[in-house]
Amino acid sequence: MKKEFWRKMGLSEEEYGMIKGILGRDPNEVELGIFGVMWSEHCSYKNSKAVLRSFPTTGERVVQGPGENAGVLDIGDGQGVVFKIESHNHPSAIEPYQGAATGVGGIIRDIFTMGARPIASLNSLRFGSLKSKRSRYLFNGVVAGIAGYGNCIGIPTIGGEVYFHPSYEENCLVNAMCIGLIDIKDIAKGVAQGPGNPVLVVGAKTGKDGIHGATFASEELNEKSEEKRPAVQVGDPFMEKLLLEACLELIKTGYVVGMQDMGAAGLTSSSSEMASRAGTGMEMDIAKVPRRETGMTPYEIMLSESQERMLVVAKSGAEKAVQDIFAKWGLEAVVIGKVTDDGYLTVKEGDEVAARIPAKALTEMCPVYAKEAKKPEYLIKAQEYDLSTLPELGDYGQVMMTLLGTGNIASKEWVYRQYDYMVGLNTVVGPGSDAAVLRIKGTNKGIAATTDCNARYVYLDPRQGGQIAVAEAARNLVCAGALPLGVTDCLNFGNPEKPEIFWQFKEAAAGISEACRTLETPVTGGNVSFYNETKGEAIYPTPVVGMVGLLEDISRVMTMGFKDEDDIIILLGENKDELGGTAYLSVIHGLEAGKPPSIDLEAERLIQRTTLALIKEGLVKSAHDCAEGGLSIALAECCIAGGLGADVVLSEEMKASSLLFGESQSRIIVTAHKEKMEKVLSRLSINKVPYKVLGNVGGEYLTINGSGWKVRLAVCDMEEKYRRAIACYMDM
Amino acid sequence: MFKAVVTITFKKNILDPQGSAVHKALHSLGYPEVSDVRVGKHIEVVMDVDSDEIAHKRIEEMCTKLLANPVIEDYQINVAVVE
Amino acid sequence: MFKAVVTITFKKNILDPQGSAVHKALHSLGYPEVSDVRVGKHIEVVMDVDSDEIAHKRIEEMCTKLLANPVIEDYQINVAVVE
Amino acid sequence: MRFGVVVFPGSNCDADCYHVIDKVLAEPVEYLWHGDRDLKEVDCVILPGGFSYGDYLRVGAIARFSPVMEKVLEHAAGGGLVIGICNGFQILTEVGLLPGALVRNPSLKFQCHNTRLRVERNDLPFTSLYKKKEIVEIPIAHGEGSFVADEETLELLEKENRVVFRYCDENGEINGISNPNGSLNNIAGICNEKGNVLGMMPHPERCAEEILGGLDGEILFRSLAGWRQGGDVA
Ligand SMILES: Nc1ncnc2c1ncn2[C@@H]1O[C@H](COP(=O)(O)OP(=O)(O)O)[C@@H](O)[C@H]1O
Ligand SMILES: [Mg+2]
Repeated sequence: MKKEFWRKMGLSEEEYGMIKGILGRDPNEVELGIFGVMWSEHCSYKNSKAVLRSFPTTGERVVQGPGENAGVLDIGDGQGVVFKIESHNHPSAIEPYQGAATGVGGIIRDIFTMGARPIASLNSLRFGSLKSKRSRYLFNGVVAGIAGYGNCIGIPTIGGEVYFHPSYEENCLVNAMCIGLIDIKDIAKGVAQGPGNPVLVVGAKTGKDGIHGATFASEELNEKSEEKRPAVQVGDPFMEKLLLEACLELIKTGYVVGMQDMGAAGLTSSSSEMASRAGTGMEMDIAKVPRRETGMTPYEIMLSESQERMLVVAKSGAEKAVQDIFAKWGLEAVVIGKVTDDGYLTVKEGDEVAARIPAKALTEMCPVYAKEAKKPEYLIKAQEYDLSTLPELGDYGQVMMTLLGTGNIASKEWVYRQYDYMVGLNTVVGPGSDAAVLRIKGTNKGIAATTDCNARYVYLDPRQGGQIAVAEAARNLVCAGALPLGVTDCLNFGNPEKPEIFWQFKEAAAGISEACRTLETPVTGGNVSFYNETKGEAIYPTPVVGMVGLLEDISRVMTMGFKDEDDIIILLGENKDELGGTAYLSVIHGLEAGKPPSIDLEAERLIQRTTLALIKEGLVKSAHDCAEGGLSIALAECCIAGGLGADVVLSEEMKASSLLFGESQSRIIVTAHKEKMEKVLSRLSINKVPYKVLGNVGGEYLTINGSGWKVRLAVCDMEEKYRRAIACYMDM
Repeated sequence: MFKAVVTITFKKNILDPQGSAVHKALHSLGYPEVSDVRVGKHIEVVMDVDSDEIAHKRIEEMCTKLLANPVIEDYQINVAVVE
Repeated sequence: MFKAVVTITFKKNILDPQGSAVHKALHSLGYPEVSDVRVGKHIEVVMDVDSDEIAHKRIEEMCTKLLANPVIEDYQINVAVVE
Repeated sequence: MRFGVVVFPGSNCDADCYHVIDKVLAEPVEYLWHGDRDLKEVDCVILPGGFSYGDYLRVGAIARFSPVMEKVLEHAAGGGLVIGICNGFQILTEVGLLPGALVRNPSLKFQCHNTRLRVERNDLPFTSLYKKKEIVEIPIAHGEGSFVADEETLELLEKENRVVFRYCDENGEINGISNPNGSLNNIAGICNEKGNVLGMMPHPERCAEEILGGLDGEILFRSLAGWRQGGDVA
């Protein structure tokens, strides 16, 4: 075999040697192509597996941890919440609309493959500066693509996040998350059990699109990337809607043994993973695969990433019943082979054997690497930056207005008004709040969900940044009145072959691990996206945390807006003199330096549990966490959301900028009726939660009084700035 | 004045869900003779330039910059004089 | 085999927001010479029929029945022989 | 009053309409499959929102040829009640039960948010429990909801008092600012001559429960449910 060929497949010399060893002969081109994708980072996690093993993955509620198409958590009454996040960064950087659309389509399939009805989507997005034309083009296309796919299929997009930073200029991030609901007894898995059982390809026809998408995702973007045309596909949400309804109807019949969507590496990964999980083999005649174009080779059929397809293993004898259901939805379901007991993936074209490989060789036997890790130089310099010399700007009101008008803090209304966030009649709290909340029909329960990651913190201290991402996600859920249950993560990093990048990755994962342990939110699945670089420059390390939580009683749902005049505003947690890594530093002083805010995970946990108890007892009327922009911005957001002003006193002896714009962690703003204040404060004292009574709600202005300074802004002015900022950029 | 007509279609290997949907609909409406349908965009751009040559050059540029995404689309240009 | 190309455009009195958006975008990209943009649909229908005449008749029918909405759209047909 | 909710393969508000009638109103309701020529003897047919057949060519274009629509046409001709919501409205114009057409929003974007509507007439089975000129809040969620029609048609609609809902501001004023999608005359919903067929872009089923943020849409369904069976349409 020519060296160029296996190099092109992304395999190393040692790996090629291993493959020869496994097969006991030279692989042919089809086999090599199959190994190439299955042993790519995207499919095999060969560079990240060792690190991911540190995540806590068990817990009382974990029904399905990592390893299946999606994780499942028990939410009582025999029901489970199914959820997962996935990246579609590289395709979106090349064709924003279709790249994002097919990303949404892929993650939705992961959910209904489990037998769950998808009930909501979220997304986490990163682009370069809003001042850049290219970033705006990508941003516009990505949001339209998410909307185009999600709205058509009828799954509400209920939340997410968007950040802008020059490090994403060429390599935007598009992470899509989907949540489904299932009766736990109905969970379907991606297993090919029962030798003799038929294997069917269902859904869309196979075309030449997307060949080598997985390998593409495992390389850096460069000028040649635009030439990798086949790696971008066009999504067909209508087809997926049909597939969704047909699959869910099929699962109800009990004829399904196993099912898996054809995502990255298409037929290759679905067949080998299903066989490998079950310890069986599979024999397929790819001449039978329905195709869109003529003249496709076995290689192309095995590696095609055409969308909206599934592989189904059915009970023997049920072929006709399966086909009838798909026919009702206007879809094809074709038997292409059967499960075998020899442990081999045997690919035939007619009578000709095109490839024959032990299924486990493609999955479990993929080599695992422990990459070299090295603390990057930039970090030491950045962390040592002396912030005490910063000039103190006088006009804090002006600073607040500037912050409210920056893309990262401003309202994301421009984005989520393009999403149908209401379809399904479950959205109790839509986008625009700390976390979105869905009711579960037929019960008193609700589910809350959020995605979070402040990549600037991770850049300045990956471990602490990883911890904060988890803590903030959990805090957002708590502010909605939900108990955080579990995590799905999407780890977006640069090229792991660089020791500095790998160090970031390891540290961030360790931080996530630690926070998940303390906050009791196990990781049930996720996704790693490496090679997010262009021209040698890596993105900011961006480990996105997707989290779901449970409300036992949906009537206790909480939102951040101030509710009534004269309510008392109480801050839980402590203001510290921490300006490192803040939005204030970045926006006002053009600095991304210092140590990010400190976090004490135990204190975080205490504050969260206490807030939740206050909400459950009906003692507070609003709750909002302090995040980007600090206390002042959090207060402004409460005012804007509630359409009410506030009068607040900050009496601490601290630099005004730190007090107003510092991003100290573990702080939550709550409001309570005057008559409930005593009770709230006594609860806080008993729980030993530090707090401050800040003032009261009312009027049309937000007034913040410090020692020797004062800010006074009209709520309507702040709202105008906050709501219009992104639209202004996009109308440019 | 020149009018450029740009026709944008998906590349051959790329899925054309619109085309397939129309194809299917035409079949069920009683047109079995239809063997393929592709749907694309038709863009008319009127330009105030001096020569056919400039018109061609400029519209070609607009296509690569804005009108089409060469990753998934092909385009075809026709320029004509208009009053 | 015949290939019919159907071009569908909005009637004159109907607003063409896509056209205006493209127009605006072209201006901001540095093409002030563009004085008008209209965006429509381009549909290619390949038919297995015996004559040009039949092809015309059938595609005309498809247009009135499905491809165009006479309330808002005009259409234009071109039929050519293909191998 | 028996309701039927049509299910096209790409409908996605079918279950929502069903839910409101079944669970909120506790009235009898059936699903009507697009491929069947059977209305199951319902009194009121609902064409729900969604993307009937993917809506790839034009919204609602392909749906109008489905077998169930033959029966819906007969039902409407016989004076039976039909309401098309969002995609349902688009289908009703394509099939010719209602005049005009719905084209792309001038923003070129899908828009999902609350809108205020002025109820222009309350003498219809769909609106009998609203007050005349009542201002209600009902969300829209569409990419192609801009109502257009030629001048004569528009004049006729106005003359015959067939505009049922108009986008308005908090004072009930009809103006450009309160028009979310450039619809002519701020039209959000219209009916046919006899008043038994209604098409509207906003989604009343999305505000029929307090927990989802309002009850303004529930009134429409309650109006229908309370309408005298076989009673004359005004
Ligand atoms: N891409 C997006 N899609 C949907 N909703 C979004 C998106 N980005 C932000 N939002 C919504 O905007 C609100 C604010 O987001 P964010 O600034 O991340 O808030 P927080 O600091 O509370 O996490 C959230 O309710 C979020 O769901
Ligand atoms: Mg957030």
